[in-house]
Amino acid sequence: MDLSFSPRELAFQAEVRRFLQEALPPEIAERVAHGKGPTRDDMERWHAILNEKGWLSGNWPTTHGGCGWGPIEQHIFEEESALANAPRIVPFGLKMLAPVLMKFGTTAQQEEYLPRILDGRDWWCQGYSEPGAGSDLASLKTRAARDGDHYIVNGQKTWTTLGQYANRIFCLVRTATEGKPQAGISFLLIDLDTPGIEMRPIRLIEGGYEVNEVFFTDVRVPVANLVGEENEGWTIAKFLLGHERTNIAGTGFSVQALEKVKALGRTIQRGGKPLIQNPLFAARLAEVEAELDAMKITNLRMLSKAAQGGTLGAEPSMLKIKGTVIRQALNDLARRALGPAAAPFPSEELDNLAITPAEHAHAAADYFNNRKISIYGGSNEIQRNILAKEMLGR
Amino acid sequence: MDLSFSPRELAFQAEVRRFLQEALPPEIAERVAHGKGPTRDDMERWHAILNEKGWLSGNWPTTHGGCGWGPIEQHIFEEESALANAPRIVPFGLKMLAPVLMKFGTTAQQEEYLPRILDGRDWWCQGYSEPGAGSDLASLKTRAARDGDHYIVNGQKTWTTLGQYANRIFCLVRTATEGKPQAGISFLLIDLDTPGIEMRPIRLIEGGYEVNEVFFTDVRVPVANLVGEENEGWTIAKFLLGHERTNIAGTGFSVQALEKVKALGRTIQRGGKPLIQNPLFAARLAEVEAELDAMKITNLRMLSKAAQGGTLGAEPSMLKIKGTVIRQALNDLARRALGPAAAPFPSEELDNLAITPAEHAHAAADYFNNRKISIYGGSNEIQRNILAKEMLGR
Amino acid sequence: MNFEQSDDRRMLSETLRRYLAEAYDISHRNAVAYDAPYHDPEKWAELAELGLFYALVSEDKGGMGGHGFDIVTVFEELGRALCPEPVLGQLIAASLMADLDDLMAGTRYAVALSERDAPYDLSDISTEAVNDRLTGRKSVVYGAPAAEILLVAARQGDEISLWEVPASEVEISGYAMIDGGPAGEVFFDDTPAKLVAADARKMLANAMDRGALALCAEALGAMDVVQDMLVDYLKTRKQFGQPIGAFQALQHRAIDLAIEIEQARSIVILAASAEGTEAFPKRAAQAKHLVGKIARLVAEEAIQMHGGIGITWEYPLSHYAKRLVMIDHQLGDSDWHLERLMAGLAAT
Amino acid sequence: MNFEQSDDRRMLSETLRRYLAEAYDISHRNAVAYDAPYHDPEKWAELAELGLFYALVSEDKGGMGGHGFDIVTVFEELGRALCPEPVLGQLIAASLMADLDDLMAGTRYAVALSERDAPYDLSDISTEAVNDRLTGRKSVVYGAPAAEILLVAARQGDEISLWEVPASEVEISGYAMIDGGPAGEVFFDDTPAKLVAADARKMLANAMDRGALALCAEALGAMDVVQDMLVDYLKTRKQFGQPIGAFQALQHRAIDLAIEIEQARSIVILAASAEGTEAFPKRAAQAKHLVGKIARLVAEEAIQMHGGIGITWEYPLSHYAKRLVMIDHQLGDSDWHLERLMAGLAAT
Repeated sequence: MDLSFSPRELAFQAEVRRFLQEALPPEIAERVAHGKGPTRDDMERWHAILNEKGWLSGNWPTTHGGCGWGPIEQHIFEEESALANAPRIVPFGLKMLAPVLMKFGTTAQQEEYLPRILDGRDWWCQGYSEPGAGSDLASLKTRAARDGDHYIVNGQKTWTTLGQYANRIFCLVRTATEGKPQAGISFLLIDLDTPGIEMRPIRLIEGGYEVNEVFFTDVRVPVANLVGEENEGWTIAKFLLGHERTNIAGTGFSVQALEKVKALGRTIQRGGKPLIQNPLFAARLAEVEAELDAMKITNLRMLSKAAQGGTLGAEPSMLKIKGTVIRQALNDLARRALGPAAAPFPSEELDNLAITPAEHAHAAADYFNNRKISIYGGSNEIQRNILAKEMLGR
Repeated sequence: MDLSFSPRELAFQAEVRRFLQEALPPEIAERVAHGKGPTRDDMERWHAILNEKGWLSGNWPTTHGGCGWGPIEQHIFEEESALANAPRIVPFGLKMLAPVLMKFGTTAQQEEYLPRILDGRDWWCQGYSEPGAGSDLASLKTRAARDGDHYIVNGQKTWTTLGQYANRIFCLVRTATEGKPQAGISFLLIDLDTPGIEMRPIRLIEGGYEVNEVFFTDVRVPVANLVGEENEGWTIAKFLLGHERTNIAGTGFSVQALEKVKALGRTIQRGGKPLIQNPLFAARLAEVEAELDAMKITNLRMLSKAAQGGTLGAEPSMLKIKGTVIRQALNDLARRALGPAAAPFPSEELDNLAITPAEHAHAAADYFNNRKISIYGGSNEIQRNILAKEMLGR
Repeated sequence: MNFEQSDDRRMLSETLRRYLAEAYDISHRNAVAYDAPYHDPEKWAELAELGLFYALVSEDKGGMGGHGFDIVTVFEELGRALCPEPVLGQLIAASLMADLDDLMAGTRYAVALSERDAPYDLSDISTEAVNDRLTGRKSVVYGAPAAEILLVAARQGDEISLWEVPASEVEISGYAMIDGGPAGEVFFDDTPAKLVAADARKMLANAMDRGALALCAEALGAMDVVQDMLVDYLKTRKQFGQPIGAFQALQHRAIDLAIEIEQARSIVILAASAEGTEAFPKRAAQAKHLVGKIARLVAEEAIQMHGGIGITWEYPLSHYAKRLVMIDHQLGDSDWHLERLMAGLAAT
Repeated sequence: MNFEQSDDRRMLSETLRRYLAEAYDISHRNAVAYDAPYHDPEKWAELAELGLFYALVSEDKGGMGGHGFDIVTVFEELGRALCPEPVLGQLIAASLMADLDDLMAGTRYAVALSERDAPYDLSDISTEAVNDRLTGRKSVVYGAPAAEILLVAARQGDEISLWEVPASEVEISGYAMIDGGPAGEVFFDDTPAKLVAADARKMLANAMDRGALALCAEALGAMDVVQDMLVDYLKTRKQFGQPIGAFQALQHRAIDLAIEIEQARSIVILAASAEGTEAFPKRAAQAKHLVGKIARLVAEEAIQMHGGIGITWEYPLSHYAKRLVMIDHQLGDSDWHLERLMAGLAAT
């Protein structure tokens, strides 16, 4: 038993910290810390900085020009990035499509798309969910009908994150209707400039925009844009759903949120004393801190297993559930700590009024927006179903 | 809107209180308060005292010689009885079999059994559950095969409360195996002296005895002991399950438990101060008190509706769930308040050591024993299923 | 014992429900709730004409209600409709002043209590009154940008006093709340004011408890709507070939919510019945504590069971959920009221 | 980073598991756990021969372990087997004394700390030491009726001091705990005692934290068994024509329990790794707090999902459930340790 990082890992951690301190523009970090960013420009700048450093492809194997980091290095990079308030890397190209292309794509597809992902020429988004196919993804209806060298795509996708900035989308589409619903699904790459595509933003609960609906009307997609075999897209979808392993618990975000709540507790005065001395507040804070400290170990246990090449079973789903519950509890605590000061709708003018410390002006908005984290990427209910299947064999 | 009792109800409440003060033997009340009773003798004495007063049959209609109390009077009687630490009336004869006989029994059955219930000659117990038929009562297997004027009963019942003191049992038995499982069930009265019956006590978690297994081997039961029609027993079972309406929330028990926890909080010293000044203890206590005060109103709302002849839908199941959760929370609080003093296994010798105030020597035992209240009489999961069916139509 | 509403209150309730449903359909509601003045002055006038404010005032002051159950009747309907009108300020003001004719006619009041370091507890305020002039800052004053008259709590010597100031004579920075409706920062700088009461502590405590009761009732109305939305969604939304209400895990969670909502209803009834009696402070604290917790749970669980659609601006649930959560930030949150109850226990 | 057990500990764990499973099958366990002396002296001797107590002592004191992970290894197995032997007293004593040869050989120690009005906090004890004699009463001393030697915390002037007394020279009223195993009241009346340490406060605090870690590990072992029982029951018990594990509401609750048990495992690992460092008090408090809550939840939920059978004496679950709940009553409950954490936060 040894919970500490190896000397090599510690050196890497120090290197990451140094890099973040030097390379992360402070104004970007501040926007992220204050819940006002990252903006589109922030994301693109950070993408370029990381690419220049060669760290954009941390999770890519060296055979494809990546850094070939193992799970622990990836975890260190992600946690340190979160703690430094770096923008989260937009995952759709780098962490989702790229591994798919490496495993299922043709050499031509790899050569065409992988460099464009790295240098930022392509901003990919994801076309998975549909209005009638959320948790039940296999029931998707967007149709791709073969017409010579093209597919004709008709249908609707939704919850397409950051689609408003993207120029390409990878989609699950239905290429056959016989057999089990999973059987007729294919994985297709689509240029968003193709005629017949309309992207409509969806406004979210707190007032912001980050997801979209995408409508396809007779959209012609070259057959060459099919990844893998026709009707074998479900295999890719499952590969992807099970692929992300290192940032599921979101410990970096939670650690950062915890520190913010602690700082809030020391700043806010109630009855002439810092709020952190209030027993009910302190109790809730201490409880969630213990939960988080425990989950960090659960996370490391999983990473250690993955680093040793062990197969992961239940762990990612468990971490998804506990990780989201903890982050949401921290968002809840921050919002409540502020009292009435959390009530104003965030706006530019509000900043001048300094109703809260600047970094907490979005506390309520963050709380409401982060209700999403227990819903997307397989809701916590779906995770429980997965776990039940594994534990109870059904 | 008026939450107070009417003058008539208040007068009744005063009368009940006076009666309890005068008629309830203090040594019985003490045993009940201290978790050491009621003993068999206590139950029989109290039964006789109530019968003499004419209040044993509070829920019986006047046409059958009962008091004909409405739901509110019954509630008042039950709540005051609980607060006075009176033994709970053993319900199997008075509150379960009697209403069944009044509705489904023949005149002969009514005339034979009802008086014997009142004067205590018969102590009835219940034969419903079986090892393979708990929540799924309809899957019961105990077989009653017709043989001339008799049924031959074979099978096993379980969770028969206080069966060790009973001389008779009413049972659900299977008289036919065709059709839906509910279709072949009959309601049978069985004399426990009949050859072929064995009653085996089940020891419970905290060490006490209150439930039993009953084994039937070729037990001959006169056909005259059938209540209602053959194969129509499910109707009776449903009638009974839905019959008890006034004491479902158990508010009397909870109010009494709350007062005990408060007293404990004032008695126990921690760091030189009464425990009730400890923020975490006080918070938990105030929370459960608010829950209880709310549930009392929910309970009164239901009673008021029942008293006005309204049909009850979801309310009893809701009260069953919330009522048990609250009582268990209070048991939990009492146990925790005592700290290590809750640890000893209760015994006579222990009493002399005065490790806790006498009325709390059974706090942990009560906590463990009362895990039953969310299980028996239709577990809280079954109650949720019932409610879901009503709310969601499925 | 009788849990039926009186005929008068049932009529008021029905009138309000009909009017509000039409006047504040969700798109109009959102249009006015997030743009200055963050409510609809025309509809406010119509509400005044309907006699809404008379229902908040007792007969001896010329009104037609003012009891706990009147408050509940009005605010339950406001909650159902997610009405952004600053009626809360009106109710609190009505509990503080002698002459309520203007108020009942529709003159808008806001009551400036909370400060940045004293959000819920008047003992901690620092706004000061000296020589009939106020200095200090009130923060997140509900209704402030819509108000014509402000009532202001200020420290004067050892007392907490109450003052009246025309809104036009004060600097007010207004904004929308995240759940819609008006609030604002109010700045006093040697501002002349008229004394309402030199020792207003008790009066304010009672007015705030009445306000807390109103907020509980508002939450109750909103929760009933959310409950209906949820049941409807569980019955109609299909996944894996079945309505999601067929899944037992969701069934049981929906049932647990329904039970909690009944608990909320009961504690509101209990608090309303205690209004005007010695038991009211405890009952109001119990209600605000319990409803605060339950409303948050209902909001979170309803969103979770809806999935993505539940956090879109377009689907009304999101706005109800925001209101349900943010009600806990007004007039003392669930923990603050729990502390009142704890202090009560410790004193026994 | 490495979460594998060392070979030595794995061997110890396997040896213990094998031995305990055979030695303490549930009926033997219950037979000895509830009848004086509430444990099995013969088996105790066998455990001593197996070298159990050497595992609790560091090498510099002649043992073969004594580190956090050794404690966890031993107590996890004791928890799995629901072993009623008073090993906890042995561990605490081992953290307090210089010469541990007798202890390692199997001489039984009990450590008398708690009193009726000072169940968890040594600052509140009233047992007094004057002129090398003790007067006072220790309450619910774990292992007392089985002990040969008592270590006793007593007030001497301003200090909390530690004393050694042969059990034969003290009045001890022994009894079973409700979850089995020995405990007792210990009465001192001008009883001669041998000083172990005049200022023992720090040493005692550390020994109690090591004890708390042991209890957490014991709970973890018991929870793993309960988890297996529950999964097995969900797979095999049929109602409504299906295994009850087919019902989604139960599935999700079972999953939530499994997640909590992983949390418990993680916080135990964290605390064990901190043993011997400055971070240990906080980690021990976190572990005892979190495990206290989780163990109770596991006990309650496992019983509820089992239904009636779960609260019968005959079915082993009931005894595991009792142990899981009552562990919270030893060496500080979940709230007491939460208060330690709160104090730590307030001091930052």
